[in-house]
Amino acid sequence: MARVVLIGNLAQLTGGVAEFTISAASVKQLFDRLTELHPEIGPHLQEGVAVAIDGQIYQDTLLQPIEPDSEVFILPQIAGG
Amino acid sequence: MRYEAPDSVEGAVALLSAATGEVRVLAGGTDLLVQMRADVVDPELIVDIKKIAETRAVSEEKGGWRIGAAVTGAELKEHARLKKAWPGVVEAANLIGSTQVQGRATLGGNLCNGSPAADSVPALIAAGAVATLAGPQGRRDLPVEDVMLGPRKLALRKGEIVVSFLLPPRAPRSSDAYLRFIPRTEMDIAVVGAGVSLTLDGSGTISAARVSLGAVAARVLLVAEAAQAVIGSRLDEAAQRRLEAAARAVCRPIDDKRGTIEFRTDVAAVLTRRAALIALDRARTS
Amino acid sequence: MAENGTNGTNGQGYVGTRTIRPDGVDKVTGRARFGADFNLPGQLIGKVLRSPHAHARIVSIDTSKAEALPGVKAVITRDDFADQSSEFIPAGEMMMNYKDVVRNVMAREKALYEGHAVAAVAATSTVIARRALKLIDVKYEVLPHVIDVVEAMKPGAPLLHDDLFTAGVEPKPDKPSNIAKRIEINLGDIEAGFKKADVVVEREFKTAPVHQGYIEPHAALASVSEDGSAELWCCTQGHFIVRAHCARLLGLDIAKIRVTASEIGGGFGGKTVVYLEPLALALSKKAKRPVKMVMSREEVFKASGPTSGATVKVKMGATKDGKFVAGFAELKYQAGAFQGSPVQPGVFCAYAPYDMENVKVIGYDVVSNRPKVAAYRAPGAPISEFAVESVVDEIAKKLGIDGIQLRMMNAAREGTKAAYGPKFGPLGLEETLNSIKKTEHWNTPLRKWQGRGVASGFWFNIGGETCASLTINEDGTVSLMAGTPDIGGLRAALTNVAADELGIPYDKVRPIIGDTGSLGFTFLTGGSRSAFSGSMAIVEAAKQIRTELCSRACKLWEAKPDQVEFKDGAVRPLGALAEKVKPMTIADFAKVAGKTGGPIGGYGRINAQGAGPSLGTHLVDLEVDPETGRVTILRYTVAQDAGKALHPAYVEGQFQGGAVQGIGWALNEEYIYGDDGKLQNAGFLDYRMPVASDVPMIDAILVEVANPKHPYGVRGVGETPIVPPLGAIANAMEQATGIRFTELPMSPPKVLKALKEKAANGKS
Amino acid sequence: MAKHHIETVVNGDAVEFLCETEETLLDVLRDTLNLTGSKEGCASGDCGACSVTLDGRLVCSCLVLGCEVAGRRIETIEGLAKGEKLHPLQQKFLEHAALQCGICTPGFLVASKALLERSPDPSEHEIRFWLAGNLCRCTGYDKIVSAVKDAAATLRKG
Repeated sequence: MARVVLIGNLAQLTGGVAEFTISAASVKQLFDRLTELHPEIGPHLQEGVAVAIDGQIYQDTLLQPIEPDSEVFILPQIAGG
Repeated sequence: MRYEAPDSVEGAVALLSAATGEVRVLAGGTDLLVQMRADVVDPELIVDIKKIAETRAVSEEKGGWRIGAAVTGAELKEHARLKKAWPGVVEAANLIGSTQVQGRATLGGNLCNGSPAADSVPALIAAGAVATLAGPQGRRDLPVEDVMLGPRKLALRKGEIVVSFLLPPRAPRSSDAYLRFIPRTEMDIAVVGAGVSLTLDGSGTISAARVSLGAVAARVLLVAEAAQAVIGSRLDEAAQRRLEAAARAVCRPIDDKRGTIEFRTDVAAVLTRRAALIALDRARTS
Repeated sequence: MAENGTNGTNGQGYVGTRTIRPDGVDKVTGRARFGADFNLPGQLIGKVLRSPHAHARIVSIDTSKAEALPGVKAVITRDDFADQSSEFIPAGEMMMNYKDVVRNVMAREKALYEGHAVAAVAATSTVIARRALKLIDVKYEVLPHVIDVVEAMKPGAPLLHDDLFTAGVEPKPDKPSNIAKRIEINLGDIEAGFKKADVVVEREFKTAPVHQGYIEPHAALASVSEDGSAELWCCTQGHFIVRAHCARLLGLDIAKIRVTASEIGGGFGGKTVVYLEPLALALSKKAKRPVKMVMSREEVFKASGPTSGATVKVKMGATKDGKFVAGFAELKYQAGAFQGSPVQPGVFCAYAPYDMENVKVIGYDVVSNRPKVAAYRAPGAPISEFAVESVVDEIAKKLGIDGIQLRMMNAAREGTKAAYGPKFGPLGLEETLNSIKKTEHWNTPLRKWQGRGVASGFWFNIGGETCASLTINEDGTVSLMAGTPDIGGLRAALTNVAADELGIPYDKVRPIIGDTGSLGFTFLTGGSRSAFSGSMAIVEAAKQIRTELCSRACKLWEAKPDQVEFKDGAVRPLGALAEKVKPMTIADFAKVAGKTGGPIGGYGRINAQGAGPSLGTHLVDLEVDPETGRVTILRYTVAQDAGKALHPAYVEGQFQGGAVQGIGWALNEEYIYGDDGKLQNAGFLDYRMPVASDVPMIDAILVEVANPKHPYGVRGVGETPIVPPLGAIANAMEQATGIRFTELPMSPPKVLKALKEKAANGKS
Repeated sequence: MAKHHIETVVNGDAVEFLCETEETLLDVLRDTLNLTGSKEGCASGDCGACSVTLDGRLVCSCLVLGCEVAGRRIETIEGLAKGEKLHPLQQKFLEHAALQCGICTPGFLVASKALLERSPDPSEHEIRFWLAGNLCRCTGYDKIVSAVKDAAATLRKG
């Protein structure tokens, strides 16, 4: 079960819940599970978020594997000038 | 839009007096072309005066210097003897814009653009320069301080142009200086400009002085009180304080994107003092 | 064999050397074609009519007189663009909403800022186009406007959008406001943190909006044919992004639009969005002729860019031995006329340089009657980090610890957990602090009215979707194609990599930037990603080529894979095979490519991950004229972590250029508005960017703490350099004058006023 | 009124063109003569990207009317390299990486050439003030100053 933390405003789409333990083998699975739990967050995950898996940031990578004991943070997209 | 480039003063005057619509004299063009591109002015006729030999000449006259209205700053800078006699005037002319602008900008244009922030004007006024105008009624001389009446307002009559400037003969132990304040080191319009011309007697005491301030009022000012404040002194501390006070007293600036009233007034005093000290130092060694 | 041999092991070692940029000669001879340098036969000139009002309802637009003018071939208004549903997509540093994009390129219900496009014409000459604009009759109902961010947040402030409800607050507001969004991040327990603090410093800061200031105005040349296929040439940081936006706004298939990026004359984030491009396409579609549009400098200032002005509150606590125990900040950023300021990255970056247990940062995204902000170099970060670095300096002075030492004690390092989520990998902040401390600059004495300031800065950097191809030509030379516009030496950096990866001479590789038809989707040049991601794509492409060459050698030599290896630009036989056959160079393969299965090439198509943050520390000496408030920058040193510099000269160039942009931001650059809501300094005369005589040489120290996620260890470098200057200069000002300046720019009138107030208080 | 018919010399070549009174020399160079090496950054003389020399005098071509240049001698960036050979300034700008985006580069090169013709061994101070009318937003000027110094040294060696 990976520990999942929502950063910034995303928690407002899950009724204030910011921390989850979810079993997911990939970012896609994680998004699917979260959307099942809290449909409201679905579109936002689709629009594009960054995911930090064990400290490493990934963007737009649905297939990125997640380890059972991973710590995952979901945060808004990061870009730049 | 018509463009004419007459080769005589008479030709220019004839064109200007005959014109019915909006007309502009073109010297360096560094203001006119910008205003045209920005749709501020849309002249029907442009009279380029650079083909007129008289407006392009620098010559010694009665011990003084006559400078054509269309001589560029870059050309003045390269005139060693003029620079020695009137370093303040030349350095002021050379503060107008960039090197590129120097290659075009002229004393006549800088004056006739009618901006109280024009860099060369305070230096010319401090120098006691006289502008020679030509118009339908012939020629007349006007002290530079009387040419500009206010922002974009000139004493020129219809059909009249500035042909040249006469800088008076230089007494021994005389010199001048011009300083301006800008936020950057180059390229800005003066927030304040100060021109000072001094003459010392044999003992090193200031026997004559002229002080002029730019960008602190609707027109460039000749500040007689400031001159009085230093005549008879060696510009000691007390004289410097009097000079600063006189400079402050005449300031009637505006608050705008380039500076506040308070700032312009403070800096006018500082620059007047600094310019006077430079002029003094030059006069001693001249 | 050698599929995974990389990092120049088989190369000539161009990576890390100062090669001459391949596009250089064209740029020093005037040959290089920038946005405004393209022309087409039969081309029309397009011009934009812009709102003279800061805020006005558009009652009606009558274009009949303009259309009747001989020479006018097309006039467009809001009616020529279909409305867009509300949908967010990533662009520049923020998500953007097509509902807003279509309104920003052409005003619909209201003109929301002076300079907002209201109509556009295409005519046979510039003169006619200008005349036509004057014939367009727009009836406005002028509305009250609001410019300042704090004013815009007040209840009762003029509303820009009556459908804008603050997101991120509970319960959801029932009334619209100018506050588009509230965001908040928390780490640890902020209150508990402050309880542990021996010293607490709290300050409020204000920064002015500043423009990216690229010297090349926006330009676009569009040609739409009768069958709806479109060609577009424009100066942009991302032609694939331009294609996506234009396809959406004009309702065209993406495949129908081919966008070619011209050479780009600076962008700094400001050329990540569309302004003229959709208008030129729409005009061309209507006129059935090519349409060229170029902005004037005034239009650039009034209708493009800038970045946010902001108000920032910072409260930090530290123990007496210098450990930061709590950091709070509240950021209010101007978004301009539509939501989407860089407040999010501002929030994330505020405390990112430091290892802190308790952090709380709140951000507000606020609309006002100004041009919509665009990304600007490390969007949002310079503002929040300026505030934090100023407070860090104040804490250092209170504790009597020097600024470098204090930052060292608190520096984020490998394993530090950032307030915005991730744990950092290897970071170079300590190395930059150390290298600054070792400089002669740090140890030279100062005189009266001189000050020395130090500040550090953080930027994330990104990767993202990237394509690049390498093609072996018939003579063995190599064509390199990248999809990110080259804004400062990218082609040189990528060519260094390609030459090393293939083991061939640098000058045998010819790099070009491909158009949108020649490569797969490639995200824009921004986020300091182009060299980072592009080099990863090149490594991938080269790997494919090496693999292919080895397999063809095996076929030709009837050998097994383990009997060959790729080394120094050739496939070499190993062991016994070496007795029988000679190595084959890339040129040898080129000769027989056709006979052995066809042309040889590699195509890197990646979504680059693993971007490593780049941290930097700046050191500045300055002198203040106590009588005029004028500030002179005397000396400047930059130290920044590049991970690995693919081309050191262009990395230094990023450091130096960013530092000088920061100097302008700190001292003189600002958008100045009148009470009428109109911009008063829309030109280079009064928008005062640093000129050559304003700045000293900028010493650049390259720190290289390898990014383990990149084959060469590269970190993006382009954005971080603009983060530290604001704080460093404010800190130097404090040392020179004893005054803590909290408002940017620190222009002479402000400085002199502060000096006089201090003197007055001193007396009393 | 009818357009002006102008005969002039550009980079050593005699050229003729027609122009309206309000067209600037920059408009003529770029749009009529297709010499697009001179760039328009501001059209107000504040950025220097359109720098050319007029009878050897450095000017902003955006501040000169096309109809003013009859019988004058104009030098633009396109005339800087002689045949195959780059001018030492061009060579040094490349070697020092004195350009990033390159939009300001033609103006800097033309302005620098005018400087070195008057002052073969300029100080850093002199270079910076001479070039103050040329804006560069990418480089922070550092590498440009170094390149100009280096080119001056090369030219002095002859």
